[in-house]
Amino acid sequence: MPQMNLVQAVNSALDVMLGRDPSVVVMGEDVGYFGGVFRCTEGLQRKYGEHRVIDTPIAEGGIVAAAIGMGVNGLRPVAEIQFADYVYPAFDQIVSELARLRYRTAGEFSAAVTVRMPCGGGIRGGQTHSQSPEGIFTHVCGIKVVMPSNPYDAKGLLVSSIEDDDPVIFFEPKRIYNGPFDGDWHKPAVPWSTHSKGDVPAGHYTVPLCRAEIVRTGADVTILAYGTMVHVAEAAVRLAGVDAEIIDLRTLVPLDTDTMCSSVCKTGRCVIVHEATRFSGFGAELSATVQEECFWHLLAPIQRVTGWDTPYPHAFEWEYFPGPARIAAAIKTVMEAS
Amino acid sequence: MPQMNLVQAVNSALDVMLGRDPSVVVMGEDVGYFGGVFRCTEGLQRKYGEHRVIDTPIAEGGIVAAAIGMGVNGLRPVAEIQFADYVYPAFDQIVSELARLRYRTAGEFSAAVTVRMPCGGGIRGGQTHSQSPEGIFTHVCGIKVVMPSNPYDAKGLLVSSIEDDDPVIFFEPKRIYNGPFDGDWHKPAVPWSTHSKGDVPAGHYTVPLCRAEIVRTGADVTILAYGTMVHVAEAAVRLAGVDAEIIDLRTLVPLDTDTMCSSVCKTGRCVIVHEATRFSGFGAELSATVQEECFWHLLAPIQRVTGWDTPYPHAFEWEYFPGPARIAAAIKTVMEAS
Amino acid sequence: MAAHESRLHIPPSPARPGEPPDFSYLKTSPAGSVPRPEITAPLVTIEPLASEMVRVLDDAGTAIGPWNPHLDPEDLQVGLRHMVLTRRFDDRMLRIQRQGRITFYLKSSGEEAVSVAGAMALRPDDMLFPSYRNQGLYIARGRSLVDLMCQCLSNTRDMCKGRQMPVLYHWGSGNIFSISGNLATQFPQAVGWAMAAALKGEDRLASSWIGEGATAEADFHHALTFAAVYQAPVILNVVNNQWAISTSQKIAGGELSTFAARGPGYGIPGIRVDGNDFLAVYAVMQWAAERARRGNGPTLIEHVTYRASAHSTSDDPSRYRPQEEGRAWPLGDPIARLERHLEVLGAWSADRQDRLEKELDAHIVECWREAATYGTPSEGPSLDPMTLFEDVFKEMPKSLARQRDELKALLGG
Amino acid sequence: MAAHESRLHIPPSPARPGEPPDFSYLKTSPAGSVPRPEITAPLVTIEPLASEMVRVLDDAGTAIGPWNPHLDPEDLQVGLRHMVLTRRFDDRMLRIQRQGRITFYLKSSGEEAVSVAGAMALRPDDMLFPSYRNQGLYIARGRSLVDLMCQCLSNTRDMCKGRQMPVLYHWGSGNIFSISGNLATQFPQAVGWAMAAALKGEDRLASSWIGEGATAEADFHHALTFAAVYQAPVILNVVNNQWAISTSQKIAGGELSTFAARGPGYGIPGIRVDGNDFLAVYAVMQWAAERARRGNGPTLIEHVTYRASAHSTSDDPSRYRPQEEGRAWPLGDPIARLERHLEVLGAWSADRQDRLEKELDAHIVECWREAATYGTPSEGPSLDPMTLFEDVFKEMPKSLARQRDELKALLGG
Ligand SMILES: Cc1ncc(C[n+]2csc(CCOP(=O)(O)OP(=O)(O)O)c2C)c(N)n1
Ligand SMILES: Cc1ncc(C[n+]2csc(CCOP(=O)(O)OP(=O)(O)O)c2C)c(N)n1
Ligand SMILES: [Mg+2]
Ligand SMILES: [Mg+2]
Repeated sequence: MPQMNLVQAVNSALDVMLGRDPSVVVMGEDVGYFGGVFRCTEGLQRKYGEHRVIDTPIAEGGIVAAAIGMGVNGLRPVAEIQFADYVYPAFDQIVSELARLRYRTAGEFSAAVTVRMPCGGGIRGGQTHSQSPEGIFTHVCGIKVVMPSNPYDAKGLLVSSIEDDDPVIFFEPKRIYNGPFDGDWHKPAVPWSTHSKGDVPAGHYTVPLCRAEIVRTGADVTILAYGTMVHVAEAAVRLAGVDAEIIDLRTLVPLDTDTMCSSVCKTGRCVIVHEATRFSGFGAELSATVQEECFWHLLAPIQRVTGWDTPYPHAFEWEYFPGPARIAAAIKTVMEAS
Repeated sequence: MPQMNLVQAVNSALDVMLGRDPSVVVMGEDVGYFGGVFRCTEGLQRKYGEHRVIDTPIAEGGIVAAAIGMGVNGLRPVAEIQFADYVYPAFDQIVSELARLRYRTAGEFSAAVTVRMPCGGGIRGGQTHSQSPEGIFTHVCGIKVVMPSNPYDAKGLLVSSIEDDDPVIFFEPKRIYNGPFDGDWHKPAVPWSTHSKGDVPAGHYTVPLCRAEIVRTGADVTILAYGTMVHVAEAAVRLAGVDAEIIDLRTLVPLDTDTMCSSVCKTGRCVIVHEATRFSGFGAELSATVQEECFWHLLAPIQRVTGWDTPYPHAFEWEYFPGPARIAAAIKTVMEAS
Repeated sequence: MAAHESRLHIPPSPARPGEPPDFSYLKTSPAGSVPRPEITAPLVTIEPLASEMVRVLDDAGTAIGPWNPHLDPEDLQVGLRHMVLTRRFDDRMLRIQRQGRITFYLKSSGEEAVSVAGAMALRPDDMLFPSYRNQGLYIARGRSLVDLMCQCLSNTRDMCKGRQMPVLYHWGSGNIFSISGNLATQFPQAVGWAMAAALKGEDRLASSWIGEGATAEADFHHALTFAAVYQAPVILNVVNNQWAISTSQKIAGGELSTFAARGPGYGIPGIRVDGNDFLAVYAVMQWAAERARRGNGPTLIEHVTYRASAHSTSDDPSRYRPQEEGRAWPLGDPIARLERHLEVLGAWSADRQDRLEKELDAHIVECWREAATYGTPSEGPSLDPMTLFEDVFKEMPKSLARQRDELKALLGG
Repeated sequence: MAAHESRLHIPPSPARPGEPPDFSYLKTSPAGSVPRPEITAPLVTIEPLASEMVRVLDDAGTAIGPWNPHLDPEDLQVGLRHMVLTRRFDDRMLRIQRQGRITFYLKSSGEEAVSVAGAMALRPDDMLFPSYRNQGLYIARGRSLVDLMCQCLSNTRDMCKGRQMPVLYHWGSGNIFSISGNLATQFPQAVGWAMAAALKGEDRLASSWIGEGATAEADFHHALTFAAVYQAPVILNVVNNQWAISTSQKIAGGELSTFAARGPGYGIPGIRVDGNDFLAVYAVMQWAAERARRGNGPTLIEHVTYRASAHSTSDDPSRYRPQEEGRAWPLGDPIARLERHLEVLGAWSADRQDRLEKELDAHIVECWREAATYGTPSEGPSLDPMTLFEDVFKEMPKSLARQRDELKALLGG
């Protein structure tokens, strides 16, 4: 099986879909001739032409609006937002239009648009190239929200997203584009070829939306994570030396509450991890849901380990980043609580 | 003391601040000659002139951007967004600029902008005149978020917001502009003159930000609410016949966790109420926080009673609205749980 | 910082209540005076049309000049019928709203030519992206009034299943896109739709309408930029009815330049047309459609008209404009002007007009009667509240199904 | 849907690697040929300037025509010095980035005249709202290089306290606004600032700069709309350096119209200027400033220039444009052209140029040495991480203080 990093996996998903379905178009800033600032669309314009892989003006709001119009006209646009930090100019078109079109027309109109964007910090991008705004989108009903943690899932989930008739916001954690970063930034970078999820079939396959994956089974505590933080959680579990169950949520909306709650009901303890700021972040919803579903099984307060409630500072990425030490400390806290 | 409804209270706050502080300007769509579609700025342009009470083009993004520039130049703009549903075109300027300016310049620049907007449903406004997007803003660090539940607080909190050197998003629950609506839409409307918080001093006073108010003390269960839902919660408590403590949060960011958590630690039970959609709504943060702080005191799972996870439907407002019956049911659930 | 020290320019206030109406700011051109460029003409040749005003009907009701579309009287009669039906439908629905039988309404009175002539100049498979003040498009394309009424009633036959406020219609098979409550969003969506049509090699175009007030929104800029860059087959219509709720078109940026003039700055021809002149609107739309079909790209059209009624049933214009302003409007009424023209052609009479109105009124009454059988707030069948959980996603997720069940239990179902 | 059937227009690709550079699309005007209207001239008189190109320096280095600002040689030498310092500072910082001592850098090479002449034509208390490619504004206003370097180092003297990527400076007392990572946001903010100045009756203006690529953002439209409506004392500058990362100015909407031409559509004069001609930029900025100060409102200026270097240190332009393209750029290099002009005036020589460069290089080295004493990634003092919790709000809320304490404990503090 070919080995791919997450960039290549995304590229391969787009390639497969452009090849299979003439209604798929790829669009965004610098995605055409250049192949995208993260190279996710490299070679696609050469292969499919300027009409299928379209360089756009720098206007995220215009990109999503045009994609909606194309979607209404039967295409399946895959729009790239160059950084998740730059999605806000498109917010109105996503929230007021893309998410609500099917509802407000009782199903008569809809637009199967996928909006891809790299998110997350750890690349020295400062406060405008590091954000994780997924929490905001999870509060908007009518859009699905996906964030893979590895190349295999990335390709399979992106194919599912493009094939899905509902709009999908697809977050790509850029810190793991090239390798499964575990939070230890001192260590030399590890490539995806060292990871089993770096094996990615060349052709078409899907990973279903709305299905979480248990990436490590364990009995003592459940860790809920997604994206980069899945790997960081793994490192934290090694550090803490506990028998933790780690769940990679993969799709945030609709959420696979069954998988996550049955795990917590089993372990009785829960740590939630994300890179986004804490207050009203997606971890709040996870915590609230777990509390509602698993209250009588909980042996300790659910802990959230997240980015601090500040913008992502350029100089202090690693003080900001919720690394293995902080997660391990939280695991310890829930293990010791009584 | 004069009696005011919530519209008059907002108007009075603006009047007082325009009169006291030459740097205050009011701006927005239809706010000038006309006095605003909800009449909140009525008479102010006549009194303070076209340069202090400014009709703007219909461009929420432009309004907030201009307000930021004015704020940087020493003014204290109070911008109106005609409906909270229309704030999204301004989202980038609020999130990327207004909220982060002080941080990114280490305090050298800031803009003391207040952004007012009517929110909430129950006025037959359908999905684009009924939204409660406060949850989204609570996830954006660097802005304060306020929502009053009565005329007295509205005026005092708005004065505080305008005087505050940080940006404030000020939500006005439009369903209670004219009276303290308790969720029973069959009943004849009740005016604010029947409510003690309809007594509003004519002059300058403040209600401090970041301070919740216990509007009903009780021993059995804590109900966390804000805006319209405070009154609905009161009705629900009467319906349920329990000795509930009702807390009106008033300021959502920064949150008065002390007041709310010491109440829950006392009662051991908690019901959270808001009109916004449930998933990843502000109730999730409240639930997560209460769970973290009060875990060992909780006698039952925290319940959330909210709008359903759909857009606000025109025809089914009252099926959608989290009314007294639903809240009372939740109260019963937490009281019976064991 | 007293007002007199301020150097900030505030656009001059329009005539306000108690003042005489003042349309001295309005620049018009004599009927027949503006040249009609070839559709392949270079932009510079077309540019003057952004500040002139294309007009075909002169004061006597005669059609003159190069823009005269030379329509058959039969076609004009159809156009008149659509306009009259639109107006009387609006009037009736307003009364129905006043009686409390629908929650809200919004009329297009005085602006009927913009929609009706526009729709008639296009092909049925061209895709329309309207604002909330384009009911004439529905009428001209033949949507049953019953369907429109059922939408306004949020009843069992409501195409929106009770989810939208009245008038926010849509019509999939009629090729009319959903009307959003959020201003201007449809403008760049229309461009995307047109890009897709071009991309697929189809011979269809998109046409969208927004108010002059809404041109200040970002979407307007995105629409013009994308339309220009990709030369999309789209007609972008600005309906300048002089008012955006309470603010005049000067607050929207109409003081120093026309809205049509935005176009050339982006490389798009901009044409200003007398929006109350059925023939002129038809001709200009036809010209723009031809351009789009021949691959010459987008056109921006400013329809100069007047919002003769309140903004909506939530509005009271007597608070912000002189009551007599409508009568002082220099471009008259589109229906009266077309009637006059048909009379000049010998193809119309007061009597026929009278009969037409009676016929249409009867039709409206009959439609209302039928619509009411599908449910009104006070009687008849009503929509199942459980439908409120549908169509958020194509398939209802489990969590939403749970919420539905909770409501069902609560309602004792 | 094979590509050949598609009718969608895609703007012609610029010359790509392996192809000869092609600037045939660029329209210029001969130096001295464009008239200079009075600042009170009506918009129509000014309109042609949006498609022409104001140029003062001819090929021989002589200043000619009505736009010649007749600057003293001393002033020109100051301008030259600022431009050379900007360039050599950029070059040095790039090398420093390549050595891994700063995380990122972004040069303005080839575009120095836009910022330096711009800043010199304005007053020190005029407020500047730059993009990330305007370092010349800082240099011309005399900000110490040490301060700029400390920002790039995120060290103990970093004005941003380590919160921003390199080059996203700000300077309160120097009247230069914070640079945002989000494109174009500063444009309408500058308009708001200018509105406030007018409102307060102050005699100050605002000037803002964005790239031609960023004009597609909503903020551009909001800026023009608000500036036009309120006649704000603001200069809106579009720096058209032909590229937005990998896409040509045609993708931004420059194929069928200039960026200056957007102005007149909104009722704002638009002027296209040779951005590599120091004198022309100075003259046009001065003209616009004069207009703003006299209450004649905003001006939109398109500076036609060329991005001679990579977009940033994260970019490799050899992937998307011919390596020789820069040399083929028809408008030359702004520094060389001003040198030449000074030579023609007898006020400059190769020798003086040489000495100037040596002096400035030495200055830069010395500044770097000082900056490094305030901390580099590898040595010297370092910023207290606890500062990361400050300035989210004016006063730190309790919840944030708790997070700070948590980090402090974690770091063993
Ligand atoms: C994004 C947004 N902002 C504000 C509003 C509120 N609003 C509804 S209609 C209107 C005036 C629109 O005027 P114009 O565009 O001229 O259209 P007209 O009503 O005259 O047809 C406003 C401000 C809205 N619906 N959407
Ligand atoms: C809102 C937003 N979208 C996208 C980006 C990513 N981005 C940074 S620079 C750039 C190109 C800008 O080109 P231009 O405006 O021409 O300026 P130049 O770099 O040529 O000076 C892009 C797309 C961004 N910073 N902000
Ligand atoms: Mg209007
Ligand atoms: Mg550029």
